[in-house]
Amino acid sequence: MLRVGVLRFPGINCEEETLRAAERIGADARYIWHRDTTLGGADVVLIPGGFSYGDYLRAGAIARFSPVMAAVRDHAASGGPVLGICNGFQILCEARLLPGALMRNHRLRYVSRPVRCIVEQSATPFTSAFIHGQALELPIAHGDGRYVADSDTLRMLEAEGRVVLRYASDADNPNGAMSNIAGIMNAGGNVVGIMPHPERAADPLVGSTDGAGFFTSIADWHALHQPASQTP
Amino acid sequence: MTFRVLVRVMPRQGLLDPQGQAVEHALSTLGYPPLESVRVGRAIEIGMEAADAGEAEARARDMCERVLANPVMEDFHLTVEAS
Amino acid sequence: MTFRVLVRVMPRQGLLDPQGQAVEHALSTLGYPPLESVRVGRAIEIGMEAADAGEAEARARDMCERVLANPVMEDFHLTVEAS
Amino acid sequence: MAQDAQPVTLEGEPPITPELVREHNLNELEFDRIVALLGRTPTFTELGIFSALWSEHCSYKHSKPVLKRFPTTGPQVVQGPGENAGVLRLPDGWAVAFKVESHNHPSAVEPYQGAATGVGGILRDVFTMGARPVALLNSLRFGPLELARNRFLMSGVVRGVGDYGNCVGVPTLGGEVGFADGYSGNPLVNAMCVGLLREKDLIRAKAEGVGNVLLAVGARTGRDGIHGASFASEELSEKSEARRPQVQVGDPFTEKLLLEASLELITSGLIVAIQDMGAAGLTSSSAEMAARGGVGVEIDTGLVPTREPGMSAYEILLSESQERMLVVADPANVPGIEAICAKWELHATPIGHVTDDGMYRVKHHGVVVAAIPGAQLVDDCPIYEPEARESAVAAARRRAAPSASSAPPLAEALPRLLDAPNIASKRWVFEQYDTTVRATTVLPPGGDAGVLMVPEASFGLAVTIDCNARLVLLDPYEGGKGAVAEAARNIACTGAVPLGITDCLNFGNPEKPDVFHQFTEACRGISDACRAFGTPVTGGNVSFYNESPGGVVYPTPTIGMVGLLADVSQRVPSHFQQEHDRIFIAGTTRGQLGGSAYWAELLDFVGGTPPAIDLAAELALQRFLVAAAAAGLLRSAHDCSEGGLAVTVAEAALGGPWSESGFGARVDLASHGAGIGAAALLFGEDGARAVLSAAPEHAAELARLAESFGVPLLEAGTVLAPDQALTLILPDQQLSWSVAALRATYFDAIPRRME
Ligand SMILES: Nc1ncnc2c1ncn2[C@@H]1O[C@H](COP(=O)(O)OP(=O)(O)O)[C@@H](O)[C@H]1O
Ligand SMILES: [Mg+2]
Repeated sequence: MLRVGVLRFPGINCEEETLRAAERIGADARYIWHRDTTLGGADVVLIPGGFSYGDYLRAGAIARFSPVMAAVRDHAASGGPVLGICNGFQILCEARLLPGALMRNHRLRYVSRPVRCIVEQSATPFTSAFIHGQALELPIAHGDGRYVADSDTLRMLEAEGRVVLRYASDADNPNGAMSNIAGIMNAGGNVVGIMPHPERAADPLVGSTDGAGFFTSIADWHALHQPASQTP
Repeated sequence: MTFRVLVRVMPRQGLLDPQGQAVEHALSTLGYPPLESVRVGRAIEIGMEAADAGEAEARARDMCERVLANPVMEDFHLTVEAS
Repeated sequence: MTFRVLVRVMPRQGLLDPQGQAVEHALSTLGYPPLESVRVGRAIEIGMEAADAGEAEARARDMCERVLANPVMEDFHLTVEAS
Repeated sequence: MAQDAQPVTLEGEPPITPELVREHNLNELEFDRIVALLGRTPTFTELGIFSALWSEHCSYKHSKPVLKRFPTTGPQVVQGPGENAGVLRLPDGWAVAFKVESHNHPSAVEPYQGAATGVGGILRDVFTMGARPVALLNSLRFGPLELARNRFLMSGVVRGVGDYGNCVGVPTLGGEVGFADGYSGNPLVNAMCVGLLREKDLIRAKAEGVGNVLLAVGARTGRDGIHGASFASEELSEKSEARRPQVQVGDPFTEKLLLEASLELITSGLIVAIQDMGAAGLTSSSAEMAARGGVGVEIDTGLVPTREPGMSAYEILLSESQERMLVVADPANVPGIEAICAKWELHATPIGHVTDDGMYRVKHHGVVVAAIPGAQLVDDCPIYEPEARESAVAAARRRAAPSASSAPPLAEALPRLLDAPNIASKRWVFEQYDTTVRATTVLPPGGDAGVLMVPEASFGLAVTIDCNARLVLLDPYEGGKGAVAEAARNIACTGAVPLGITDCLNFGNPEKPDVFHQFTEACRGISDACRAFGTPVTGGNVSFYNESPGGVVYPTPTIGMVGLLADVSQRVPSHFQQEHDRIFIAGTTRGQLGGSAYWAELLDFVGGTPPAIDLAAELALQRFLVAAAAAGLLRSAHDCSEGGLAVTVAEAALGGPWSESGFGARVDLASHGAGIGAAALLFGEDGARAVLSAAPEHAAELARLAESFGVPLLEAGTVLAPDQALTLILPDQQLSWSVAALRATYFDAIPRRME
């Protein structure tokens, strides 16, 4: 069975709905406590949104030193899928598992609203359910979502197709992110960080199911990569 | 002449400083020896034209009192450098 | 000995600094003469015990590099005072 | 024995003089009563304790007799007034805890922290009942945005409300923002929290069990906001600027940890009671918990973890440092409690115990500094029922009428109303609040009530907070009724049944007869409406003295209401959804412009007799809306309030805050409200009305249903394509507007002024 681990840091606040979204695809989803030193056998790691350590100092700056992050690093290094959503994305950048950084929104205000974005990379464990260029409407809710990186990094991300999600236009860019970047991946394509919240758009009752694909992709990935020992 | 004014705006003594607390806590978990105190505020760097350092300082002080610092909660400190 | 380390963490030159812009704008609306530049960052005051100023500075520098500043977006400056 | 030691005023503490007593906001009568009940002069620490508990904020000394007349019972009531929050029963063993609180004075001094800590306090009130907070709402009032100070206050308050709730992770599902001169210098910040719990997990803040320990949990105690409670109980003046208490700083991160730790402590069964250290801090929390349990307590302030060295008993008792809880538990459970707290990076520190002698006893490092009979401390504050008399000015205002000559052309009136900050979209505000965290938001802000779902259940909750203060100013009784009626209409428009209310009564100085008249009459109106609707009052908050040299606030009794949507998938949004749908007007239009936004915003005239609220018609409309939603007949329903029919139809047509466009609409009002002048027909604010849309095939059934509830229903028009105009047909003319242009006006009105 697909095992999904949802990290819990003090101050994270999207863990329940992230867990629920993972359960909806039939995964055995469990929390992983920040003080744990192993991932408890999780095949896929989700780092949910919220305000780990109050976002004090910088969003994600303190969480990246948690004991569990060593295990996440190992998991990522061996190709294991990791998705950071919002604060999770910020933590992955601070932990240098993804390049660049997320700064204060350009209008200096927290922004909570649906935004239109485009899937630009479907060859990841989290976006394979989408087609390249597919438009999605996803909720965002953050104060520090302005993606920045130096020009070499930006060039590399574009050249290697590592921009996973992009705001649909300048007008849709809610935070002043460079190149309208809403989400990126690492060189291996197994570590992905996105600012929008797909777990909040995975149920028709709450308005949209555009985010569900981020989770069904995990199930597809798992079906392809099931370790031999677990095959029935 | 051009001056660079460095302003430090810090939470008033006695007021809770949750950021400072969080940073202190984080540093101690990272194994740094215990610190006496950590406080976090804002740093503002202002480049300005002024006749002399005294004028630069006086103008910056006025800005701090009116705009840059919140007198209810914050104290400020100024230093002026010729640049 | 007890030292006070003042850390200034500023947004990297070249990066958009909306806070600096907002302050500059607020000051100009209030009628202050135009400024060359305004940048806003974080000020951190650390009180620590150390054998000498050199040790205090070295420790603070290490904290900045590891935790207090993010080199992707920030530069930092340190000053050490005996207190 | 130390128990019998006389409490002492410590070295360095001031002697008790008449000046000192006055500075503690205690009058002669009150001080005499203190001396009588102690049989001696109080110590300095005791004076501080009395000053806090006998402040208006804690003692309700000017409001108690009036509040007693509220209806507070009903089959759905699990917990009425008197606890940290009220609790109502929901299906399947669930219950909802909810409460509203004001943080007006702190927000006037420091808008960001004042608003933030207001949200923090109301969250704690709800999670100390064992409920997980699932929704926040806020009701805000400021002076006109033309003044820079008011813009500063509004942007600070909104950021403060947002940052705190966003960080803790509770979605904001609704609120209101109003503007009027009287709020300049007296902004109102009312925060409401709604929490969900299993009814069996409900815990009350009642100290019990002689020998049980009291533990302080959470943040350390600093010198914040000492005397905040008595500060909140006087008019703002130059003097209070000077003796401004230190601002309380909120730490939402610690709050989040405290929330998780508290819920875990409650479900663990390790604790007897838990209470927030809110206004007047440790003093009021410990004294109230003891009084509820009919026991005594003994605390040693020397044991309380402090942020700074050298704090006195007086300071520790009265500190309003945030994010602290007081817990009562069996001593045997202390290790278990400490373990749960440590998991959440918090400390739990024993600071005292429950005693059998009914005394409220405080020691400081072993020295007795206060010993007061506990029940008297909480209950014996003198109660005042001051004179209530309407002022001649108020009576005259109601009889006045504007000069018609200044009225703008009708076609201009609608866009100008949509541009008025009181009516315009509050998107600029709620865009700064996380409205979707928890992924349970079914109807976000921007419509009538907010609706949320419960993942483990099929029902939903509708939540709203409302008050049209202008109507209360003009006629406190009808205005009080109107606030409840509007809240209930908002709830019913989503398809939910109104269940109960919490109220936040923001008024001026109650010692002034006209203010007290407003207060008693508004409460009478609230009571009558709540009785008629079967929505009991489960709790609330009184905020008096909202006055400054600049003026006094409009009487603003804010009503927070929750409603139950039996099947959340049947929820009804407030905007038109589909071209070709039919548009209906439910209710009767009499065209009463008294107190209307039309007069206030366009003729600059606040006056006239507001429409009387017909409670039977309101109830019939609510029931009809609920039945129509349950039968799946409605595509949209929007309550008719400020700005009347024209604004309501326009808002329904303009679409939600995030949609790319609205819909055109053509509505024929020629046959509606025969004999009424055009302005009165378009902008009159009669109650008990709503604008609905339904698929054409449901029109007949909807009409039959309306008739069965005795609700007049007019099929008045059609939803048109997004690029079509909004057209209103009157008996003698036809008015048309571009929907895109109206959308721009409506959504840009506030950003345009704020930026
Ligand atoms: N301060 C606020 N916070 C959150 N939502 C708000 C706020 N002010 C207004 N809103 C939302 O804007 C919408 C319109 O509010 P309002 O003008 O009061 O409408 P109504 O008169 O129908 O109650 C509602 O959905 C309301 O919840
Ligand atoms: Mg309203």
